[in-house]
Amino acid sequence: MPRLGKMQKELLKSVGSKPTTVIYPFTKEGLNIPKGLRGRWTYDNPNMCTGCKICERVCPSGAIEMIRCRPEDVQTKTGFRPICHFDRCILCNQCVESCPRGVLKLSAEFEMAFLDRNDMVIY
Amino acid sequence: MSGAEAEVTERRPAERDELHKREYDLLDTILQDMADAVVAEECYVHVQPRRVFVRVHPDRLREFIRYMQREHDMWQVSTLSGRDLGDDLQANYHFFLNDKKIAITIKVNVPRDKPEYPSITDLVPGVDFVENEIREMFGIVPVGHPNPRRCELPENWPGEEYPLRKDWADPRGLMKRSKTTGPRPKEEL
Amino acid sequence: MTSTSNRTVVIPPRVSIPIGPQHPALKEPAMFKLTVEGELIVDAEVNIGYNHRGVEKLAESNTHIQNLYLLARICGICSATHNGNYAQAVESAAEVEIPERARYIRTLIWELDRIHSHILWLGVAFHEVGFDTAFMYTWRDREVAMDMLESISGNRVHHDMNTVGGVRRDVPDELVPKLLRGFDKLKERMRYYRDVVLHEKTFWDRVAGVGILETDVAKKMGAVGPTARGSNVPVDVRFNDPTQAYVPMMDTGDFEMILNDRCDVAGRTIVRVEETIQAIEMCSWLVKNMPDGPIRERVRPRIQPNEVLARHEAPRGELIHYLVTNGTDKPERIKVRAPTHANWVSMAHTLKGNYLADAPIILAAIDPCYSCTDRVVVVDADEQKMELVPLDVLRVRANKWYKENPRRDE
Amino acid sequence: MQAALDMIVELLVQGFWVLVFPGIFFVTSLALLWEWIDRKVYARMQNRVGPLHTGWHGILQPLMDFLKLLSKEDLTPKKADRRSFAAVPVVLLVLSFVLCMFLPIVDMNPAVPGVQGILSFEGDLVLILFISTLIALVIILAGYFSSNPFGQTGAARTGMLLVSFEIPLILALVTPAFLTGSLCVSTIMYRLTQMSPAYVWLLVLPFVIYLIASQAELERIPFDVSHAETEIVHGWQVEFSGKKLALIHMAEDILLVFSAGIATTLFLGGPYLLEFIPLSIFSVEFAAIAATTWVGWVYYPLVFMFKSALVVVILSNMRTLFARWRIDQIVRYGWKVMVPLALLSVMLVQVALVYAFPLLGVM
Repeated sequence: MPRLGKMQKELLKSVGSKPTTVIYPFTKEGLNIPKGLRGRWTYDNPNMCTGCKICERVCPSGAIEMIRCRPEDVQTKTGFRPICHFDRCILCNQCVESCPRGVLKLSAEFEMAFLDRNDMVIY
Repeated sequence: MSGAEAEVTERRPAERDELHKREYDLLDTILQDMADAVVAEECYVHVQPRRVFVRVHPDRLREFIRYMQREHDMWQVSTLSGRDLGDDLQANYHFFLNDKKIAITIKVNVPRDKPEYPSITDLVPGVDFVENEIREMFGIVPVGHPNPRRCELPENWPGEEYPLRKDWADPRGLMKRSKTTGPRPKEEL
Repeated sequence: MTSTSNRTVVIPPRVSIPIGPQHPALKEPAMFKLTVEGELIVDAEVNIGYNHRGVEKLAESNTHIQNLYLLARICGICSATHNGNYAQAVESAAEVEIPERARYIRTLIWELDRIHSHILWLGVAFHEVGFDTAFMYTWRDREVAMDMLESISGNRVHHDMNTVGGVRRDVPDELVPKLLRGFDKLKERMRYYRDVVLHEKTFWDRVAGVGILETDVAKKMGAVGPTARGSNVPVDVRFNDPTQAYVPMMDTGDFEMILNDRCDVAGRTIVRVEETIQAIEMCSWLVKNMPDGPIRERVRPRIQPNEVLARHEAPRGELIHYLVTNGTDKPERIKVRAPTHANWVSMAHTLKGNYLADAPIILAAIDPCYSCTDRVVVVDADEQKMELVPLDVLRVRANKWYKENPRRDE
Repeated sequence: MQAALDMIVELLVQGFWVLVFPGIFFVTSLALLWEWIDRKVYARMQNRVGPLHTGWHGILQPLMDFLKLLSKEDLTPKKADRRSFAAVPVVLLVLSFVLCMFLPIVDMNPAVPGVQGILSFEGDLVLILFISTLIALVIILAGYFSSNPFGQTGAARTGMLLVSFEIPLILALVTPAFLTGSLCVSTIMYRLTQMSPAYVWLLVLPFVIYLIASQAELERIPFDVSHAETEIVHGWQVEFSGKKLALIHMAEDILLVFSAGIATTLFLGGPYLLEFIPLSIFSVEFAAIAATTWVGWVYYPLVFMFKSALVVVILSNMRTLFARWRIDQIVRYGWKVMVPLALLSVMLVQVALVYAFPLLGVM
């Protein structure tokens, strides 16, 4: 039979206990971030990259763009290397899987807030 | 994409082995009862378990639906999906026979120049929204729909443009503006 | 006292109150025009399509791999269902058998997604009825399921676990005890919420006897998922048309379809809560007897021409992917029928005859999952006419109006 | 000359009483404090933290909200009648201030025994009930002035809600008057403290009825159907914005102060606490010191605030515990449960006064 005030015991119990909300910007200990979190795109070992453009083709949101190599960069056969406009990137890890050389990697860092969209590019 | 090539290779009929026995019994009863309403060579049991595909003449559709509802207790309607086969348009009604546990798809082909077929909303009220959608997207007009209204596309969408047809090549370049890889018109595929 | 003989019964004027497209009760916009007599809803009209993004046209130009991510973004809450179902469709189109462990992991992600989606819905239902405390508690306990999903797939919402030919990440063995502990905690909390739903009078009053959808009407109107099962309609793809790891699970026979014959919002609530508890038991069964072995199968990107109807039981109902492949690595035609789309027809029926105050909880009862475009409804009070005005026309009118009477001299 | 000076000083002192200490400034700051307590208790019961960053544990948050609202743009709907639309918030605020003037917080009038409020006079209980009905009327008019379908629905609902909860409120407030035979809130409170504890058992049922009825008057969760945000988009407050909305929220908070104040005065013994202890040094000497010297000016408000805070915590616990009822359920429970309960409690008190107490020899 439904009666009034079913949750009273639960309310009193939670007044005493520690609140579960994490005051995020000030303390980070409440967020239990798992090991395999898919976070920010990183260009890990550039010397392995052959500029084969597989990652640019396979990216579902067109976030990877191949640019001409900088001189101090490593000599890739086709003279191209990927950069990521990570305002478009959906962190799906497909480029990391499709890259035959294992050049790219997704780090576990998830704070990617920027004021200007143009400088949200990773070289 | 010529219609014939798709016709020939698209269907994967399963052999009459023990695995598909129930589906084949259903198909045989249908072919036997409604032989004239059905295009026999395009009805088959799919390799995937519990799937039967049947093609019906547009003018005999309502009678076939009534037959299925009466004989095989077909009440669970799933949806209606349209297809552009190049020379004619196709409307597929997907149903699920709950007690036999078989999904049956009823295909209706309509010619591109006169894309009409009798609507079945009064027999199956569940398809009310999707029949409006197929009229907007493919131009296939279900004649006799209780309240035909524009339900998916915005109001100022020009009447005669049907976006999901293969020959609709996005005249205003809506797709191009989206910076994703974006679809290129048919010939560049 | 007026003599009772000539007492005139005053019929309140028919007022048409539009709920939506922008309304605090609707998380996403759809427009319901309710004709109301006093507090009673007399007629309801459902206008959807405010969030048509042309996914099907876009999907025809993406490869199957890219489509996995595009279709996962159709719905924020149940992205794993679209992702898994499309992968399942492409695999059956290519007629490829994926390894046993991949089946188990894919079904585990599906069931975890059902758990967190049902708990989210329970919180939203509590909030619709003004029970904000239980809303806060349910969403706190949902974090246990979200953390499990995050530790398995690396992302809270868009798990993107499936690829053509299997699963992308494995469930490491040291994670299993943590998962089992999480399942027990979740089951104990869900039993408490079942108790709250059944025994809290203020919530039960708002939910019992509201939004009646009779069994035969539900059958005729094609209702799916918990909305139909709350009206005693045996519609559940996991039991009627099992695929992936549901096949061995149904053979064990210790799970059966949850039905409720109350036919009202309370029935749907009980069905969803019971289903969450059943989903938790399914998950612990899956994790316990998950075979080891490879988790992926190499599948060539070009899929043979085939037409496939892939069905899966999403948290909201039966999800249909009708996929036609044409030999290239892009789909010829993909038709996506989200479960909420099927419930719109029965929605107009359930709204009639209830109070205006019940409209939000009835709308929430089918757990709608739709999203938005740029349309707005302008209701002219004096001329009693209502017109749908697209945003740019509205903006032009607004600028013209502000030019005519600038606010400064007001 | 001397008389003029005395009159000026008298005016200044009266002005200080009305404007600052037990008057407007004190009541407003109390309102903000109660809103903070309400939000904090509401949050902690939901296992959340609640307001945190402004001031110590967010104590200035209600003030910041008030100032923020003051700075927002203030729109008036084209169809609404401009002057009356602007008048509603001011009238609500003034009425709630007037209501708070009757609470005995500090002894304003030493001539009359017991702690007297600023405007306490014989018969102010009737005036209080009249003003609370007036506030209900103003809220209904506010809904109609805003000429918005949601506003009108909200106003109609407020009308139904307040009509069905006016009678239990009146009966609950009148019961202490039966016991003490006076119609002045302060005198009732003083005489109740002199009576024997047996009378306190008679006040338990009216106290519960009063709490439920005041929760309905303040339109809080189980009964907040008139501005339920998920159904009719804040009901009668939907068209108010900027300064008008700020004043309405302040008026609601002051009504909370008044409800809690009346509950403490009539049912929990007002600003007396230590006097109830039977030891002579407390009940006699301390009572005398407090009544006459400046000690009373500090001790009485503190006790008043402590008891009011208790009532506020009870009210916010009620707010946390329940879902929102539909308007027809509220009206049904109002007439089927609350009104009979109130009549029963009044009958109980009459039976006790006329028959039981003379038998038991209770004075």
